[in-house]
Order: sequence, then structure tokens, then C-alpha cells
Amino acid sequence: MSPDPDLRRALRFGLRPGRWTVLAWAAVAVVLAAAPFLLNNYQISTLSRMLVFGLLAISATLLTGVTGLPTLGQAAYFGVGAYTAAIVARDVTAIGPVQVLLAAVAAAVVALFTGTLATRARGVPFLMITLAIGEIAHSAATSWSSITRGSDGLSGIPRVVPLPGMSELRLDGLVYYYVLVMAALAYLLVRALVRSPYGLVLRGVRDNEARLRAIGYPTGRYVLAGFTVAGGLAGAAGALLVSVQRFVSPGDVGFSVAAVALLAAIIGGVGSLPGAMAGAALVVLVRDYIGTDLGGRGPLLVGAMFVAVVYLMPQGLAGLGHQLRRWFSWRRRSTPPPAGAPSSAEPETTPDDPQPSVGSDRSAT
Amino acid sequence: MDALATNLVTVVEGIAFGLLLFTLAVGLSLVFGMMDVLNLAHGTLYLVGAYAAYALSDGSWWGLALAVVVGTVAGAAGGGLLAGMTLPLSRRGHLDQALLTLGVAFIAAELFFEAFGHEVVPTAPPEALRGSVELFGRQYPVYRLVFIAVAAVLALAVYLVFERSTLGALVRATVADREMVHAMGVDTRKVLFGVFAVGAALAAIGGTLGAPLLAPGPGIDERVLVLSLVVVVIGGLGSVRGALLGGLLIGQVQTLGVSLLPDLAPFLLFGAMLVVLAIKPAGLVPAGGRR
Amino acid sequence: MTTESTNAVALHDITVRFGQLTALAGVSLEVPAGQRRAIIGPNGAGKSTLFSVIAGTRRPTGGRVLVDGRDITSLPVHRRVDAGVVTTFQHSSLFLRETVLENVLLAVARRARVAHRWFRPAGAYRDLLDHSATLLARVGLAGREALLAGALSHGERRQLEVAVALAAQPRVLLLDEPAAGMSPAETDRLGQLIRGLPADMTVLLVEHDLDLVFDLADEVTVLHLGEHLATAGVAEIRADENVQHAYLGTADVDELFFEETS
Amino acid sequence: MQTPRHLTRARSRALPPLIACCGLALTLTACGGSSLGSEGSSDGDDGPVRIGLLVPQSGIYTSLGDDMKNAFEMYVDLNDGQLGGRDVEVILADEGETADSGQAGATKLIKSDDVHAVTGVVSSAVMNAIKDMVEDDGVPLVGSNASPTDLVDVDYIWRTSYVNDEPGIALGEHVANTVDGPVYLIAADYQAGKDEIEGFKETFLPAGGEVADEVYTPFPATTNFQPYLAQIQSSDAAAVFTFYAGGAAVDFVKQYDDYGLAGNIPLYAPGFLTEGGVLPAQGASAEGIFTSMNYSADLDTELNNEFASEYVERYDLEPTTYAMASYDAAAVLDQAIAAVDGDLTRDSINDAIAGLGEIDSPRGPWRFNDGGTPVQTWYLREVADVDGDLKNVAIGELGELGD
Repeated sequence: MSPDPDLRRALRFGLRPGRWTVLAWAAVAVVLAAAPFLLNNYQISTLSRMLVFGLLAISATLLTGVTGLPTLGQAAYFGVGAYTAAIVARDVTAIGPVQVLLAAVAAAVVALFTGTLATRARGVPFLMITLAIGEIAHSAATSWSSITRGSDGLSGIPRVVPLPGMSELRLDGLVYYYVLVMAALAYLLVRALVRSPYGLVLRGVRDNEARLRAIGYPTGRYVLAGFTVAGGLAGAAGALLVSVQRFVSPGDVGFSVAAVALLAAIIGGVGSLPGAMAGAALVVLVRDYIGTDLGGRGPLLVGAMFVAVVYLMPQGLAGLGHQLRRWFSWRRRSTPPPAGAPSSAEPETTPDDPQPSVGSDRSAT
Repeated sequence: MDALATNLVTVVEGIAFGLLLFTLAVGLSLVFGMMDVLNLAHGTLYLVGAYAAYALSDGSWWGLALAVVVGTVAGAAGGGLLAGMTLPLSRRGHLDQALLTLGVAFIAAELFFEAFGHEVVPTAPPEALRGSVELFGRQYPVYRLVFIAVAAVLALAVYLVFERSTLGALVRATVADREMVHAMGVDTRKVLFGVFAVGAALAAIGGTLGAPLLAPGPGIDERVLVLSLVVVVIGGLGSVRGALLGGLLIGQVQTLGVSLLPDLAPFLLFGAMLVVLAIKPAGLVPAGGRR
Repeated sequence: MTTESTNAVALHDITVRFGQLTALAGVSLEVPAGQRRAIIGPNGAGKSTLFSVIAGTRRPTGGRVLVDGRDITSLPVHRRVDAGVVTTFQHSSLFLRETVLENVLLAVARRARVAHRWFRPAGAYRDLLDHSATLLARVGLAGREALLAGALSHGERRQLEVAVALAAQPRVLLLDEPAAGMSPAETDRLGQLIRGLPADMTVLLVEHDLDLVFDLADEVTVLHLGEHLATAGVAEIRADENVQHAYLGTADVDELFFEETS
Repeated sequence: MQTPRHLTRARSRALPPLIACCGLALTLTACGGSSLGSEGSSDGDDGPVRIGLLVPQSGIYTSLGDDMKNAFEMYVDLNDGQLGGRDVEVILADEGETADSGQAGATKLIKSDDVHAVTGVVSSAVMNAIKDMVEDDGVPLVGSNASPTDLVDVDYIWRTSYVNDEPGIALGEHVANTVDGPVYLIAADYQAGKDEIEGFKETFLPAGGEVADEVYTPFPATTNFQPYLAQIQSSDAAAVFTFYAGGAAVDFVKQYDDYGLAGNIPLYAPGFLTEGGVLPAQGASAEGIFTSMNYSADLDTELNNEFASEYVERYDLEPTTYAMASYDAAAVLDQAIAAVDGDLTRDSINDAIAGLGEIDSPRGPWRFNDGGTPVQTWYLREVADVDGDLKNVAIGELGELGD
């Protein structure tokens, strides 16, 4: 019984992307590349902001979706990254990638320290510890005015220089390209991580940490490493925010940013990277782009969007495909399957995992 | 002696604030501990009670009584509505519940500010309870003393109902193992709706009585939610005694702690929570539960 | 008597108390390397508790646990796996949202020291995939690699449990009621599998299916009310008065053991 | 072999990127203009002059935003829809509560709506967030409230309100002369609070004043001031100087009365403590509080009586310093646009503003100093009961500041 010739089919993310997926991503690439030629300065800076918050949502997804640890603290590392990048930009160098690197390292170090406490807990205590880390970071950003210039924020940040020797980017379209390249790079790194053996271990933590320990894994260390990587990613997103808006204030470290990151991950479909990017784009579009024109109705619209997504898209944006396909297949068969027909043995597990619940996971047994 | 008197008054203030936190948090703790529903619209329920107080209590006793009744009924109705909305999500974990309830909180907050304006509104206590009285050589508002008494009675009542009565036993059993209670022929859905409504009504009463302490306005629903979550997690999920202990502890941290360590003030609330969670991740008085 | 070092597993005076309830009262046990030892006893005898003490999921109130002469009483679960002690779970505990192949691959990757690799895709490790597939074939799950573990039937989940445990390359394998809920055909296959395990692997088996026990075990240990009642070969245990008394109380002994084995 | 379950999902996992890209494609088709071209240019067209009004319409500063919106629109309305003889299109954007929302609104006004000038801005954090963009794009910004002390040497930013530390500076000397004994300083722990306290000390200490203690309370977390008030009582303070606004101001003033400090320890503060909507919420507790402000609704000048009565008639509210400053911003734009001869561009408007002399205003005459902030008279006010209603009553002048 020689094993099946190509076992990669038996891996969740093993397969080469199919024809459809390649086509879809090519289309996205074309649209994103053409955007600056078609959008005015305001829209293109909103698009850049979407990419920044998309990256932050991916850092939240890495913890919430992949490792099964919902977090409300990514804004803290986002803020550490943003302030680091701002200070580096003002006093050290205007070269973007250096800022992003230093910001990611600083955020990762902070994540490592705070993670040692946070990753000892799971479920609600973990969520609350990350909330506490976020709020303490917010208070620190407000009161250490010698470093962060307090509640009025840090301004006077020079324009970003993409590579040594190049001139600073004056046009919003060019800043957008810089952010697009950096975001794409980070996205591919995370995508590789999710597909790697390490990604499989993180998914093992989400599914059944006890069993993972019982086959020899020191799960604490793997979770802490994941927490640190997610922190570094959020820090990198913070550096890109500084390149886009050339300003950072304690508001960028607050609870509202942490909530946006977590909610974008949920709207996108927990655990799905493209979903997180799409979710962040949707939240930024509604909050910043549409909200500003509604004369104060912004939060009302955002609230309505949340309620709509929960009921209409149970598996989020990522699950939309699965839902539509099932809806089409049901209609094509016109008559519903005869009552007696054995429904497939498999229980209805969604393509991108039922939600990890913050408390104990009762769905396993 | 002088410094001692000051601190004593601050301790009394801590008790008043602690009891207010208890009435807010106990509802969230029971709903979360029992129904396993993460209700981020809990702060909005406080606004229901507080705005009822603002709209109806015109300084007379009747005004206050009316406000309490309307606040309670509106709160219970709000709780029932939230229970109904979150029921279809019970299979889908906390994240979807958080997304839904936060959406409801955003919508409700905007409707309130549309109706009552974005200003902080004056919520004066009834005429008879205004003014201050001598306490440890300091002036202390009469209303807060009355609030301590009323809130203490409320806390006792909630404690007796949930920890000592048969109804309480049924509720605590549902917290421990909903399937088993269901198997014993109890319609747990009614129990869950009941607890959600009672929890919400408690938060609304907290709003009506606590409005002079924590006036309703923009941003207050988020503050109440965060404070309630801190108290619930410190006290222990799904336990009434935990909510009481957690509330009183945080009440002191936010008053005595702040007056003794003023420059650490911004970090005290969450610092205290981190310390407790580091020592006892399940909270001070963890309910049995299947956690 | 076998000297200390050749014993795969040695328990010295193991006591476990839950408040007033004493689950294990001073149990001592020695299992030589490579032996197939079954542990039987009526419900509540402390079998599962004994397993959890060896596996490390429960810390004993008193006494010591030695594997290959080394004291592992205070070692955490994952360090015991490095020492070769691997357990399966009574209620199957798997990674339900990953595929069957990935369930095994997780254990294989840990042994192959590649679990921390974060850049190359899991699919690139062809040898590990093949090894996992081979293990699955041995437990009878050939062809089910791509299914989500959550989609398996109860019996198939028990088979996957064993496969995952074997993937961790144990030297001491603890099987906690592996045949529970299996069909007769699956139980037979399990028997063949256990029989086919390498000679140097020590196997501890908790099982209520006495046919399987007596068929496989070199020696049988009987626990009763938390005490070590007896350890002997299959024949002596079947004839032992105390064992029958423990299982049946004072009832007639005949119908317990003498039904015809077809 | 059973078809593997997750294979069928490969196709459906393709859909989220597809959805994202058709969404983007849709937004692209809906608009033109390139972000790679030259900076936005609003030169030379002779259509209506577009003014961007960036004021909060959601969040904790909404009531200030409403005051500023009302007063600006009132001025334009009284000028039958014109500024400087040209038709006006006022484009509103929600500043919101955070630097993010403020920057998003400003970016939309400047880069998408291509406005000639911007006015409004309540929060200092938003002012800091947008100042680089305003200066680089060269858009005249006539700010009518936010005014951080470190906003200096800017060419396109003007403020018709004040500088954040001026209310404190105005009170320093007066308090030193009238209070014999140490003064307790307490303020909200954010930049504006620090600015006010530093400003107050700048004139209070040289005049011989003595500070009992200086304490900052966490913002916005503090709603319970009892611990701080207890510290004040146990100190030997003869008076208190404080800075709070909005909800915190209501809590502080009410608790100052509840815990028995009102009436025993006189309270001095920048006018924001009792300005506008917070006063009714504070009720009787606010009586007797002394505040410094560049305006008071009851100033007895011909221009103010006209302005105040018109404002009360339209909006049934007393005009506040926020409304007055926004009304003056409209006046500045009115005079500047009238002074422009030839093409109406961002730069020509900005130069005209620089050239303005004295501007008559409900607060009395004032002019811009070379830092772009007003040189104006400051008034001492006291909260008093004026036939049943509590009002900030002007009881004296605190001299001229800003020169």
C-alpha cells in the first residue's frame, strides 16, 4: 500500500493555489498597482491607511485566528512601533525600511517581555491582560511627554525615503507604493509562516494544547514566540502609519485601535489572512472615508456594519465564497436533497475553522 | 490625625465607588459566567438607567422612584433583547458575540446622544438628599452615604438570591453544567433569558442610582464596560461574591490608591488587575463552572 | 530480580489524594523493558489516575516515578515525552480542525526537530509526510489522510490516537482503553498492531476488553480501590481468588470466566 | 479514495481576494484625478470660494463643534451667503475625537474637496496632526480653537482663539495680588492642562505667589475627584487654580461643592471650566467660580449685543468663546477675500490675511501678532445667578496679552 503519490494534498495549506486563486490575486495586484493613477490624493492616502490597518489586523489574526488567543493588545505594539519609527525618522534616518526594521524589533522586544506574563494565561484572562497592556501603553504614551511629547502627539516627522540615495517621497501616490511594497512583503512572510511547520504547531495550540504537550511540545515557548512575532508585525505596521500620516499620538495606541484590529480579523473570517486585509479595508472605508461625510453618523454606520456582518456572513468575508457556492449548488439542484439521503458523514466544519471560543472549547469532544 | 481623617473619608468613598462597580459588574459576570456570552454592550445598559434618571428624576422622591422603575424595566428589556440577539450565536464562540454586542453598543450610544445631546447632562439627586454632612471632620455628600446603604442592601439581596435560595442554586447549577440541568427537564433557555434580563436590570439600576456619581455622556459606556470587565475578571467569572470582592478592591484602588500614589494614578487600575491575574488567573473567587 | 536500571517503568509507593478521597494508596510497580503489561481492575480502582501520574498530567501526593532508572516525578509532560513516555487519551483528544495527516505530522515534526522551521512550507518535508502516511496505513487509516480529524468516525479516531502516539516514537507507550468503542474487526486490527510493536518498546495497557488483555499481555497487574492487588502472568491472574473477589464481590465465580471463547 | 474535503475549498478560498479587488475596482471607476500629478491646485477658477469647516460632530467635543458651526454659518448667512463679495460654499467635515479622524477629515477637505481655506479644529492633537500637511500644501487655516503653545513659526496657520497657556497667564498676577496664602494647582494630565499650569506660574510666581502643590489627574479616566479634593483640604491652600473642560469640568465642580470646598477655598480657572453647555450641568455648584476668558456673553459693546442677541434668537443658546472665535474666523476670511484683487488662490488669501490690521469683534478690537495669534484683552469673570440663570458675568479686565 504505497502512500498516495502527492501527500501535500492532505495539508490544509499544502496545495499550489488553484487556477481561480491565481487569477484572483493577479486581478488584485493589477488593481492595487493602478490605484494611484486613478485615485486622488485623499483616496490614495485612505488606501494606504487601509494597508496599514490590514497589516495590524493580520498581526491580530496571527494570534486570534491561527493560535486561538483573541487579543485586545496589538495597539500597544502598534504604538511602540509608531513612536520608535517617528523618533528614528526625526533623529536618526528618514530611510523607510530602516525605520520599519527598528520599529518591528522594538515592538517585538516589548512583546517578548509583556508576553511572558500574558502567555501564561489563556481565554478571558489572556484577553484582559492584553487589554491591560494596551491601556497601560496608552497611559504611558500620554504621560512620558519627554519621549512622546504627551497627548498632543509627535509631529515634525520628515517624509519617508524608500531606499538610501533616493529622494524623499513628496507625492501621496509614491508613499502609497512604498507602503504597498512593504505591506506585501510582510504579508508574504506571514503567509509563509502560516504554511510552515511552525504555523502547524500554532494551529495545534488553538485546537488542542493539552494533546500538543502530550506529544512533546513545550507549548508555552511556541506561544510566546508567536506573541513576539505578532508584536513585531504590529510594530512594523506602526512604522508604516508614521510614513503615511507623519504624526503619531496616544490615540494611535488606544482601545479603539485595538478593537479595530480584532474586529477586522473577525469580519475577515478568523484565521484568514486575505480576510483580515479585506476586513481592515472595510472598517477603514466605513469609519474614515464614509464616516467623515455623515456629520457624526460614523459610529452609527460602523455599529450597523458589525451587526450586519455577524448575521449575514457567519464565516466572515473569507467564508463568503463557501456560502455563495453552497447557495448556488442548492439552487442548481432545484429540488432539495431527498430527506433520506445520508448527509455526508462530515459534520459541517467551516473552511476556516469554527470560532475559537475565549473560554474552554466545548466543540472538541 | 488630620491625614487619617482624610484617608478614612477616601476609604468611604472607595466603598461607595466599589458598590457601584458591583451593581455594574455582577450582571456581566453572571451572563458571561453562565451563558458564556461576552456582552460588550453592558456599558450601554448603564446608560439606559442613567438617562432614565436624567429624564425622569426631577428632584422629587416620586421622580427618583419613577426613574428607578423605568430604568429597571428598560434595562431588563434591553437584556432580553440582547439575549435574543446573541442566542443564534451561541454555537459560534465569543468573538462573534463580541462583534455583535459592540455593534449594538455603537448604535445604541449614538441614539442616546442623538436624543440627549453630546453634552454631559446634569443628574442631580433628589432635593432631600442633596448637601453634605460631617464625616470624620470632613464634609461628605449625603447622597453618597444613602447610595452606600442602598447598594449594600442590593448587594445583600443579590447575594442571598444567587447564593442561598433554590432559584440561586438552579442558576449556579446552570453556570456549572448547562447540559446536565437541561437533562433534568429545566428549560435552561428561560433561566438564561431570566439571568440576562436580571443582570441587565442590575446594570440599569446601577445607572439610575449611580448617575450622580458617574454622569451619563459620550465615552461613559466604554468606561463602564472596561471597569466591569476588570472587576469581573479579578473577582472570578460567574461568581457573585467574586464581583463583590472585585468591585470593592477596585473601588479602593481608584480612590485610596490614587490619593496615596498620585503620579502612578494612570497605571493603578490595570496594574492591580495584572497583579491579581498573575497570582490567580481564575480570579479571587472562581465559580465552579466547567472552565 | 531485575536490577533497578533495566526496569522501563518503576513506581515507588505512589499515593494520590483528592481531599479525603484516596485514589492511589502506596502503589509500587515494576515493569521490565519491552514487556506488554496490562492494568485491570473494576471502575474506580485508580487505573486512569495511575496512568496520569506516569504521563505527568497529574502530580502524585507522594511517591516516585522512575523511567529507565531516572526519576521523572517532577518532570512536566513534554519533558517526559523526550524521556520516551507517550500516552494516548481515554476520550480521544485530537486536532479536529487539522487533517488526519497533519495530526500525525505534528508528532513526527517534533521528533525530527523541524517544528520551529517557519519559512519552508510543511509540504516541503516529503520524507516526514511519507513517514506519517506509513504510520496511518499501519493503524488502518490509509487513504483518509486528507480528511479533517473531526470528520472521522469514533473508531477511526481511536486508531488515529494510536498513530499519533506511535509517531512520537515512544520507548514506553501508555494505551488508555484504546479499544473502547471499537468494532470487533477494529479491535482485532489493534491487537495485531500492538503485537507488531518493536520488541524493545514497553507497552502499558488499561483495557476493559479482557479478551484483548489476556491475548496480548505478558503480565497483568490488578488494581483494586487504589491498591496494588496482584501482578502475575495471565493464567495465575485468571485463577487468583482475590482478583475474582475484587471483580465479583462474593457472587458465583463461574459465569465470569468460563463462557466459551469461539 | 474519498474526494478530500479541503480540495473543494481551494476554489472558495479564492473569493475573498476577488471580492476585495472588485470593491476596489468599483471605487476607482467612481472617481478621477491622479495622486501622482502635481499637488492639488485650486487656482484661478472663479466659482464659489470653498471653505472647509473641520469641527467635531461625534465624540466628546461635539458641543464645541456645534457652537463653532452655528456661529460661522450665522456670519455667512448675515452676509447673504457671501465672504469678501464672493459666493461661499462651506464644506463640513467631522473632526471626530482622535487625531486619526481629524487628519482623515482634513485630508479630505484639502486634497479631495480642494478647498481655498480651512477653519475650525477643536483638538490640539488634531492641529498637530494636520499642521505639516497644511504648511506643505499651502492652505490657509484660520483655526478657531485649538492652539498648542509649541505651534510657532508657521506661515499658513492663524488662530482667532488664544494660545493654550494665555488663560493661565492672564490669571497669574491677579491671583497673586488678591489671595494671601499658597495656591493649590490641579489640572487634567494632558498637554493643554500642562500648558495652562505653566502659563499661570509664569505670571503668578514673579508676582510673589506661593504654590501649595501641583497635581495632575489622569485624563480621561478620572471622574472621581474626592481623593484629590481631600488632599487639597488637608493642605494649607488658600485658593485653587485648576484646568478642566467638558465632562471632567462638570464632575470636578460638582464634587468641589459636594465635599465642602466651594465657598471656603476660592476657585480660579481658565474659562473652559464653566463655558457653554457644562454650566447648566454644574448647576448651583458653579456659583462664585472666577474664570479668565477672552470673551464673555454679557460684554456691553454694541457689536457684542448684536451678535449675542442674534445668536440667542437663532440657536436659543448663549454664545460661547468657541462661537465667538468661529464668528471672527468668518470675519477674517471675509475681510481677507475682499482685500484680494485678481486671482483668488490659497496663497493670495493667505497673504491678504497677513495684511489685515485691526479686526472689530464681539470681544472688542483685536489683531494678529506675527505668530498668527490674537493680541486681545482678557476678562475676569465670575459665575453668578442672573435672574434665575447661572451666567459667567464679566467683572473686570486682566489686561492685554499676545503682544
